[in-house]
Amino acid sequence: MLALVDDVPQCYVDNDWICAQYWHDYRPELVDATVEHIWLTVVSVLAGLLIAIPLGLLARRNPTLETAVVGGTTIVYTIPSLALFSLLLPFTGLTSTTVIIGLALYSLTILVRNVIAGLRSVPEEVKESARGIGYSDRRMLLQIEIPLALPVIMAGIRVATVSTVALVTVGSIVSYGGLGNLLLLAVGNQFKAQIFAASVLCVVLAVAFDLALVLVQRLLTPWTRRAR
Amino acid sequence: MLALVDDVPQCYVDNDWICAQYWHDYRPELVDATVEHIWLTVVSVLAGLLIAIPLGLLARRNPTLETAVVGGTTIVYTIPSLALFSLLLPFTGLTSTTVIIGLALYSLTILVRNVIAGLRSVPEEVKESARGIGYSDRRMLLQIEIPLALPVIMAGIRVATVSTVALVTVGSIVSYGGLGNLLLLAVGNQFKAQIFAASVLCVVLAVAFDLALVLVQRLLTPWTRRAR
Amino acid sequence: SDSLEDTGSGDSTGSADKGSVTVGGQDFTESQIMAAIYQKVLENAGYTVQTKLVTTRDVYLPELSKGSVDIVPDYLAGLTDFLNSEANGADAPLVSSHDPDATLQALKPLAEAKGISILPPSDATDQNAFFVTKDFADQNDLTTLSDFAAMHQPIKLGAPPDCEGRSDCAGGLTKTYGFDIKEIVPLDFASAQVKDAVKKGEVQLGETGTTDGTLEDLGLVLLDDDKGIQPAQNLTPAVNSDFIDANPDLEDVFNQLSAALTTEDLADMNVQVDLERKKPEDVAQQFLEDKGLL
Amino acid sequence: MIRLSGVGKTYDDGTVAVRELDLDVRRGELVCLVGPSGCGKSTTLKMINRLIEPTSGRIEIDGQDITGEDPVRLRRNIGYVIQEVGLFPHQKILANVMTVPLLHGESKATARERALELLELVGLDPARYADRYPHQLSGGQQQRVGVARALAARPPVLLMDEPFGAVDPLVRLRLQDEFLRLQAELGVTVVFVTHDIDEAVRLGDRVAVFAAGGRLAQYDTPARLLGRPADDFVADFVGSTTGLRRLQVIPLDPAHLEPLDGVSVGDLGAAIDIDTTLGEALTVLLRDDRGMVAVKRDAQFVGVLTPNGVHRALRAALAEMATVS
Amino acid sequence: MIRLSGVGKTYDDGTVAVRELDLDVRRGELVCLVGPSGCGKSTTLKMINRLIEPTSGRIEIDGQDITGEDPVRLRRNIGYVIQEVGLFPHQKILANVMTVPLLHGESKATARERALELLELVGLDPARYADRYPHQLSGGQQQRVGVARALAARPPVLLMDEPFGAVDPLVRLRLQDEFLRLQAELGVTVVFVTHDIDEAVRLGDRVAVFAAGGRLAQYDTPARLLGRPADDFVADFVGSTTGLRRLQVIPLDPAHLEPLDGVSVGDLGAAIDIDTTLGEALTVLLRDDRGMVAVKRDAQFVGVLTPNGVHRALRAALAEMATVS
Ligand SMILES: Nc1ncnc2c1ncn2[C@@H]1O[C@H](COP(=O)(O)OP(=O)(O)OP(=O)(O)O)[C@@H](O)[C@H]1O
Ligand SMILES: Nc1ncnc2c1ncn2[C@@H]1O[C@H](COP(=O)(O)OP(=O)(O)OP(=O)(O)O)[C@@H](O)[C@H]1O
Ligand SMILES: [Mg+2]
Ligand SMILES: [Mg+2]
Repeated sequence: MLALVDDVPQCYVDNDWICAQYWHDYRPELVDATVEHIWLTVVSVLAGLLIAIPLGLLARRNPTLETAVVGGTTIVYTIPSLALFSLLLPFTGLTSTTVIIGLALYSLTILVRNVIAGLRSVPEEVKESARGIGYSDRRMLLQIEIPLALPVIMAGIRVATVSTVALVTVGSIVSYGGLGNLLLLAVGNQFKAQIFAASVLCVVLAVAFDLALVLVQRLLTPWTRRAR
Repeated sequence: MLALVDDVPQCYVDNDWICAQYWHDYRPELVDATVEHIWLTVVSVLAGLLIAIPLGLLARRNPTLETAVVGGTTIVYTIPSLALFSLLLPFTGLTSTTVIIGLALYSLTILVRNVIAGLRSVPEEVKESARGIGYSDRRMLLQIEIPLALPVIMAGIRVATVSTVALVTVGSIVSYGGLGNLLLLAVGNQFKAQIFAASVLCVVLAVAFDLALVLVQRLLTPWTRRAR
Repeated sequence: SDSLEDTGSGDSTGSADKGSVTVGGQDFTESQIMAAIYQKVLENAGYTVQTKLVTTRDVYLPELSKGSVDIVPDYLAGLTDFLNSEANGADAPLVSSHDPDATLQALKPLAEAKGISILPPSDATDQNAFFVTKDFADQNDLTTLSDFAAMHQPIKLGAPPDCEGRSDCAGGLTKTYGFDIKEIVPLDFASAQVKDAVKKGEVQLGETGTTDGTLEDLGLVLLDDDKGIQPAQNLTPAVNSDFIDANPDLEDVFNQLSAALTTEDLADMNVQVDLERKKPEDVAQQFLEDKGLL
Repeated sequence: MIRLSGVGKTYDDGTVAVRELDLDVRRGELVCLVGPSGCGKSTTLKMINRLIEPTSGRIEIDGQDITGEDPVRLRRNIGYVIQEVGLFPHQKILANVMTVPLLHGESKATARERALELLELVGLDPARYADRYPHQLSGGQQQRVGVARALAARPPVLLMDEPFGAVDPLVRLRLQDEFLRLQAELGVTVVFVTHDIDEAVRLGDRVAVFAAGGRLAQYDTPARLLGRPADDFVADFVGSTTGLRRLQVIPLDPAHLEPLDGVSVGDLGAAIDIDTTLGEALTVLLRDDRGMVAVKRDAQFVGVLTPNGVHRALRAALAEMATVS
Repeated sequence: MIRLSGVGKTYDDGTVAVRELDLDVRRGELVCLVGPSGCGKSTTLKMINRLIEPTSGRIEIDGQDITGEDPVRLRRNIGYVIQEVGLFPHQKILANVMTVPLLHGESKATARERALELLELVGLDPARYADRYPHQLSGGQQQRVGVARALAARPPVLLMDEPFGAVDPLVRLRLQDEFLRLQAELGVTVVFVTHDIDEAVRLGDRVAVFAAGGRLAQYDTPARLLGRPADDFVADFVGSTTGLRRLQVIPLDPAHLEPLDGVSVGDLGAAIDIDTTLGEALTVLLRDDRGMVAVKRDAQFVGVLTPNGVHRALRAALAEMATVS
């Protein structure tokens, strides 16, 4: 029955962690999974950000609302991801939406706090002069507050992104887990080369996202590079 | 075998989610688990903070180091908690140290970014006047930079704390999981009342921590309450 | 125009596109292979197919009911027990048994209530099974669990923690076969650890599945469940009722497939995927070609 | 144009910054607010553009109670130079100035042109400074950018809080001149806070002297303020650095000149125009030992100014003011 | 005490803030830096306490090259008032001022006492202001807190960057007086940046006039600066607001008085002392129409000052300065 064994690459037979043949044979699967992982991460964090900003804005005006927002997101954050996805399942089914909503909710928790802290770190006299010149609340937000809060907001985005990269794998329970799908299958049949590859790609993705965000931040905040 | 059924509280027999009798019977276990959960959380976040501050300080001076610190903590963050605890197990064994090191590493990832962003949000002219008056780096850090960075650092501490409360449960794999221990046992034998109680306590803990931290923050930063 | 397309496109031999189908399944090897087989069969029949592998049955079953998943390769008793406890509560008496026909009869009304149709099961079955080392079996001339139990020696059992008391596990082994189990060492189902533990003699009996193709190579051998404590886990297509009503021609296709599939095929394909690291799609393709089903 | 009636502001902690202020500013007028540090000048200014809401009283612009107006629209029509400068740290200098015309819907090109013009006006060479961030400028340079930004919109009303406080006298003089020219040209109504009484006297059509707690001690033309201070506080405040400030606002008068008779042409030094102020005349007089300077109207000599004439002129000015009630 | 030799600072972007500056300040001397906005005054100041490192040249304090010194220890001995005020926003006013004595290891009680004293000194009633946060003060009040903070350590060297820029003339006059008294009492060496030439002349033992790019245009006593400006730039700068600044530094001289003969006692108005400056004498002269004021030494009349006498005195002062090389 194992007569075919000599056709099988040695590192498959030995079940090695590092197996060049695997990377070659499974390139399409790895690429697909990575691409899925990336877009799930990006969409989730963006969605979280889009909710976090208005929530942060409402919260900073109103301490009661702040307590509610912060408390609510805290509760969401303590729900294990598996449970959260299961809760969403009846509504959104076996779709990427389930995963995205879940992940967006988690990143929201992180982001909303940094959005609030970031907006609070904007110097009072700069806001006052903008208001005095006739900036509307909207313009002030977009052109003054968000840019100046950017370093702090970006710190949140970076934590949220890294955390989302790690959490996307859980999406495999509804078949949208990016590299998590490969990981889960591989753990199931002890396919070490695949476990290794998927894990490494996860880490690489997280680090790449993080460095990319640092770069974006440097590009977006040129004024923070102080000349001496 | 079910002859004793009339002595057994009905909600145990029915395996109800909500069972007042459970809360009564298991009070000592719940209290112990909650206390363990609290100290694991506090110690882990504090440890994370104690590492994050010096790391953040080194990182903000040196872009290369910042990249390294940020990249390194990112990698840690993508390691699933179960895997991380397993990695630590050979060194620290079945002790709370295993859990605390793991959780501290996670909170570190969140904290170090907010520490860096917070320190950067301190107004330049305030730092300059402190330096000009003769503040040493240490004094500047303790009396000027950290207080003024506090709103941003606290945002990080709050995310880290909430996330740690959720992660402590995973510590049950080395039997230091606070409420996670109860949860794991209950999931194993489908003891719904216990699943419910432990989950609720987790959420309550997270929210309580968060609100307490908001309060601490308000007390520590009285100058941010602007009179108009 | 049909013939033109037939000759024109080599691989997608189907005639006109008959619409899209979603195949569900779980994400362990065998389910993955079966899903791949279903996919190929359906594509061959002219459907556009999407496969969604999820972690657990309770994730895909509501979707199968709703019709957002159309067809799932499922296990007879597993599905029966699931639907039974859903319909009648967790503590309802089991309606699955060692007998596939009886189990199927019990399953059908439960499934129909959920809008699920069960197509005739295959003979191929993946049920839990217990194994010992080949040396031990040879020395003591064991082929069945009854043979082993008859030795009346206290044993350690390697099985998942929930084994205790279950009628298809420790409970059945003690009550039905009369084993004297000293200890259940918690080891994952069909895991490398449980096989290792049996080989090293740390436990005498380990739990795995009938389609575990790795045993022979490791010097391990299954003992027959001669008293039938394992419910019948025959592979059977579970289909959304509306879907099968709309596409009645599929019944034949799947009946052909089920008729051709054997437990050995499954074990063999599992080995190809789990040990030789072939891709499930390729293994499925090869299988279907070998059986002349494409 | 701007009318404050019974306006008061008490901060949350009980500090009364402004007690009960009545102040009206006519269209096109330039009113300077002066007064000791902490007397409520900034507070008053900020109430006019509703950065601070008064706790009592009523503020009207063009007869319209501003409380009812949309604060954003209100502020769009009011230029504002904040005391703390408040440049946008994340925008380069040019962008900081362009911000206001852009706010008013001007095209990018127009805004840019206007910004470049204004940077020139405030004495910052665009080639050197346009492309820098605020923290790369000196204190006075930042302040001038703040002024340029406020002027960029050509607003009908302009509130300026110590806009030239950090610039040197030469530049300040130039800025004041430019500003006066611009103000006359555009007919802007200006409320201008300064603690430099020279500046107030030079720029203001009227000067409001505040005492502590936002009490209006005197609100009058510069000449009257200098000549007839309402009380000791105002007198002290106005005359604080030198008693000779009034030189700057007194015109030359033929009555105080000596006749030309008996003065040989050789005795005459420089000649000045009768339109100059007494202060400038004195500067010229001091250029040499002659002790006299010729004064002419157009091309015609009308007399010579001597030290005694200066004295008489000063005295006359004081006497005149004392009779104006 | 402080000696800058060939000091230059070029910022990273190529801006030359200070080109090659030589400047020495003697022990106990008060030197004022004046000059147009952006000429490098703040940069120079910050190089002395190493907030900015010079790109060329050498700075010594007490003969010691400061480059070698620990910057923290260096700065502990140098008080510093930053142009942007830079109060600590998270500390109350009292704490802001106490911070410096505490830094020097004083006890809390001593620091507190000293801080309260200094708040009084800068005209901020501790009862009202000690317990506020900086953002609850007006601009000028914040600036005064900054001055109090710098003085709190009684440092041997004091660097002040436009410390009175935002306060009104009355308070400023008081602050200047207090400051001069303090400086004389403690023998502090001070480098004082201001753009108010009046202030420079009033406070400075010597005044350094900077031209753009940190070029030292003139470094001299106030009298000589006013009397003999080194070039047109200095003359313009020094004389910019009024040509009469020199009045403030010229002493009265019996040579410029008319004899008492022929003047009836009734003609004499107030009497002034021969020790007063010409400026003060003129102020008195202008009080009435008489056109003369009696001058006495101790109790004895020495002559009368008339407008012509003032003119002669001014001219003489100028001539004298022109011969001092
Ligand atoms: N960080 C910097 N980068 C580049 N150029 C700078 C920087 N800081 C200041 N400059 C420039 O250096 C020159 C001197 O600045 P400095 O602050 O010393 O002027 P200043 O004499 O104090 O002026 P002011 O009276 O306006 O405060 C200015 O032209 C300024 O534009
Ligand atoms: N947020 C605040 N809370 C409490 N009191 C305040 C607040 N802001 C200002 N004050 C007080 O109100 C008074 C008036 O302040 P304002 O800023 O109007 O003074 P100003 O006339 O502009 O002074 P300056 O010339 O020093 O800028 C001051 O005594 C100040 O201490
Ligand atoms: Mg003010
Ligand atoms: Mg400066």
